[in-house]
Amino acid sequence: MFTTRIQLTLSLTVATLVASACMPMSKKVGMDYPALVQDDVTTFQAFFEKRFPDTEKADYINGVYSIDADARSQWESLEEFPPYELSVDQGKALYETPFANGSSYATCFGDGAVRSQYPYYDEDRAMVITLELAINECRTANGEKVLKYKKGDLAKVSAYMSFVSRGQAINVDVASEGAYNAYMDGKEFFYSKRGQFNISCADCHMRATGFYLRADVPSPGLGQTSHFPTFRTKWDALGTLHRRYGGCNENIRAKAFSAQSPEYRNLEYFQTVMSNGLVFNGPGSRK
Amino acid sequence: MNQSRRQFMTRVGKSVAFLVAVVNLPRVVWANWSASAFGATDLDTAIVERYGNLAIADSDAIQLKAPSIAEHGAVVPISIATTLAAKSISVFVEKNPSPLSCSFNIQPKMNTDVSVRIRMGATSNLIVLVEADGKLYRTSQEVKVTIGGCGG
Amino acid sequence: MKVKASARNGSVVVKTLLAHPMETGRRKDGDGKLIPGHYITEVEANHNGERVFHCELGPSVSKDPYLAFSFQGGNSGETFTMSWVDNKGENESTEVEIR
Amino acid sequence: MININTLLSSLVLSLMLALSGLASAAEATNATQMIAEAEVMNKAAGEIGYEWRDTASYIADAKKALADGQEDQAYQLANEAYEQAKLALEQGKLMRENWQQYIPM
Repeated sequence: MFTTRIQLTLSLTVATLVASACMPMSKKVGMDYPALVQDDVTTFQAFFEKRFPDTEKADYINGVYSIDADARSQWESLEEFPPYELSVDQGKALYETPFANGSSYATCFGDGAVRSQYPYYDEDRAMVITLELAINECRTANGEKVLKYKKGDLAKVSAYMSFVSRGQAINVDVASEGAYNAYMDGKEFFYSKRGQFNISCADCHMRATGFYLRADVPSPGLGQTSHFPTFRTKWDALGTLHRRYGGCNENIRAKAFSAQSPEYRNLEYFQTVMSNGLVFNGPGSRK
Repeated sequence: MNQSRRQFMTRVGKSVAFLVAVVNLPRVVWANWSASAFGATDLDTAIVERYGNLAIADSDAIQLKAPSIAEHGAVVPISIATTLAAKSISVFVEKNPSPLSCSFNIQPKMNTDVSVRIRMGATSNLIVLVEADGKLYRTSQEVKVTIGGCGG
Repeated sequence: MKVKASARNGSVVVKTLLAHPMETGRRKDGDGKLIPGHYITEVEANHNGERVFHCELGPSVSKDPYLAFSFQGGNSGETFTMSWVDNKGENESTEVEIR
Repeated sequence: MININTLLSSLVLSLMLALSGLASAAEATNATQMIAEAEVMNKAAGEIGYEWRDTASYIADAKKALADGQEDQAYQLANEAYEQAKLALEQGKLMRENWQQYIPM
C-alpha cells in the first residue's frame, strides 16, 4: 500500500498516454451535473469503504477517530468536558447580542440551526457561500465590522450555529454549470500535488489515511468538513475549517491561501459534496 | 474575607452551568501538599519523599487505563481503579522534570476509581503506586508521546 | 469550575473541570523570562460535613485539570461542596447539586 | 509504518528529475540580479496558485544579506529561492494539465 511512492516521472508518462481520454468535459453546457457529481461521490465513498471495511459510513464524521481506536478512547475521554463547550456558550451570547442597529444574527439566520444550508453556490454572485462568509455578510449588512475568519468571535458564532444544527444531513446540490465549475475547481485543488513536499490533499487523506505519517495517522478525507469549527489541543482554541486548510498547506510547505479565498471556498464545497449523506456534527475537538 | 476572596470572586464569573450556588470558603485546612515529593526531580526520590521506604511489589489488582500513544503530551487521559484497600493512589511519570504528577488520598467513603488528565513531556513509563496495608503496589505502562507531524 | 455529579448504584459519580492555567514554572514568556509556577495543589469534596475526596496535584497535571471520582452515599437532589486551592493561595469553592 | 522522510525525499527528488532540463537556469551574475529573477519566478508560481511556503522568506533573507553587504550569501539565498520558484512553477503547470491522473483508485 504505497502508491505515493510512484515516481513522478512515471506518472507523467502515464498521464500523457491517458490524458486525451480522460480530460475534463466540465465546461460543456447542458450536462447532467447532479449525475456526474453523484458518480464522484459514490467512487469517493467507496474508496474509504474498501480501505476501512469495519468503519460504519456514518462514523466518518468523527475523523481519525473513526479508524483509530486508541486515539478514539482518548478523544471520548476529552469529550466528557468538551473543550469547545465554553466557546459554544460564548458563541450563543454573541449570537443573541443585538447589533448597534437593533437587529442581530437571528435577523439573518433565525434560530441559527442553518448549518446544512452551507456551503452553497450562489448563482447570482457566481460564487460559493460558506457559513463563515455568510456570518460576516450578515454583520456588514447590519453595519457591523467584519470579524477575522480563522478564530475568535466568528469561530465561536459558527460553533454555536453548528452546535444547534447537529445532526442535520449533509446534502449539497451541484445543479448548474457555475456550481459544477466551482466544484471542479475544488476537486482539482484536492487532487493536485503542491508545495515543496509535492503532496496533495488526497495523498494524505486518501492514500496515506490509516497509516502513520511520522507520528500521525492522517484522517480520512470523507467527513472532514462535518465537524468544524474545531477546538484543537495544539491551538488551545477554536479554529475554522479554513484555518485548518492553511495549516495543512503550510505543513506540505505550500504558501497558504487566505481564509475564504475562492480556492478554499471551492475546496470546502467539493469536500462537503463528497460527504453528502453524512451529518454535520460540529463543533469538534481534535488533537 | 481576605485577598483570596477577591481572586475567588473573579473566578466565579468563569464558572458556568451545573452550579446551584457559590458558597463561602470551606472549613478546610489546606496543609497537606507534599512539597518535597512534588519537587523531587527523579523517580526514586519522589517515591521516597512521598512514601518513605515502603516495600514495592508489582500488582495486577490495579487497573491502569492509559493510551499507548498519546494524542498530545499536554493532555494524556488516564484512569485508575483498584480492588486493594487503598490508602492513597499516586501517579508518576518517570521522565517528567518532576515525576510525581498527582496523589489521591482515599477517604472512607471514596471509591478507588479515579481519572485525571496529565502532561507528559516525552515518551515515558507511567507508574501508578497504590498504598495499602503499609505496602506499595505498583503497575506501569509506557506511553509514547510524539511531537511534530501534522496533527491528524 | 464545572462539575457534573450523578447518583448511580449507591455512589455519586463526579466529573469536574477546574478552570486554571496550571503554569509549570518552566515555560518562558515572549521576552525569555520564566513564567512563575501557578498551579492547583489540592482539590477536595465534602458531603454532609465529611471529606469524600482529596487529591494533591503537581504542575504536571494538564491545564484546566479534569478529575473524575466517585463516593458512596449521597442522593439525587442533595448537594456537596467542591473546593480547590493553588500554590498562590487562590481558591474556589462551589456547591454542587447531585442529579 | 511509512517513513515520510524517505517518501518526501523520493518525491522531491523525482520532481526535480522530472523537471531538470525543462526550465532554463538563471542567468544572473550578481545578487541583485538573482534576487530580481527569483522575484519574477516566484510571482509567476504564485499567479497560478503554486507558490511554496518558504520562497518569499529566502528572498527577504537575501535582501537583508545584501543590505548587510554579504553579497555571496545573498546570492546563495536568492538562488535557492529561484530554484524553489522554478520547481513550484513547473509543478503548477504539470498539475493544472494532469491533476486528474493523480486521483487515487
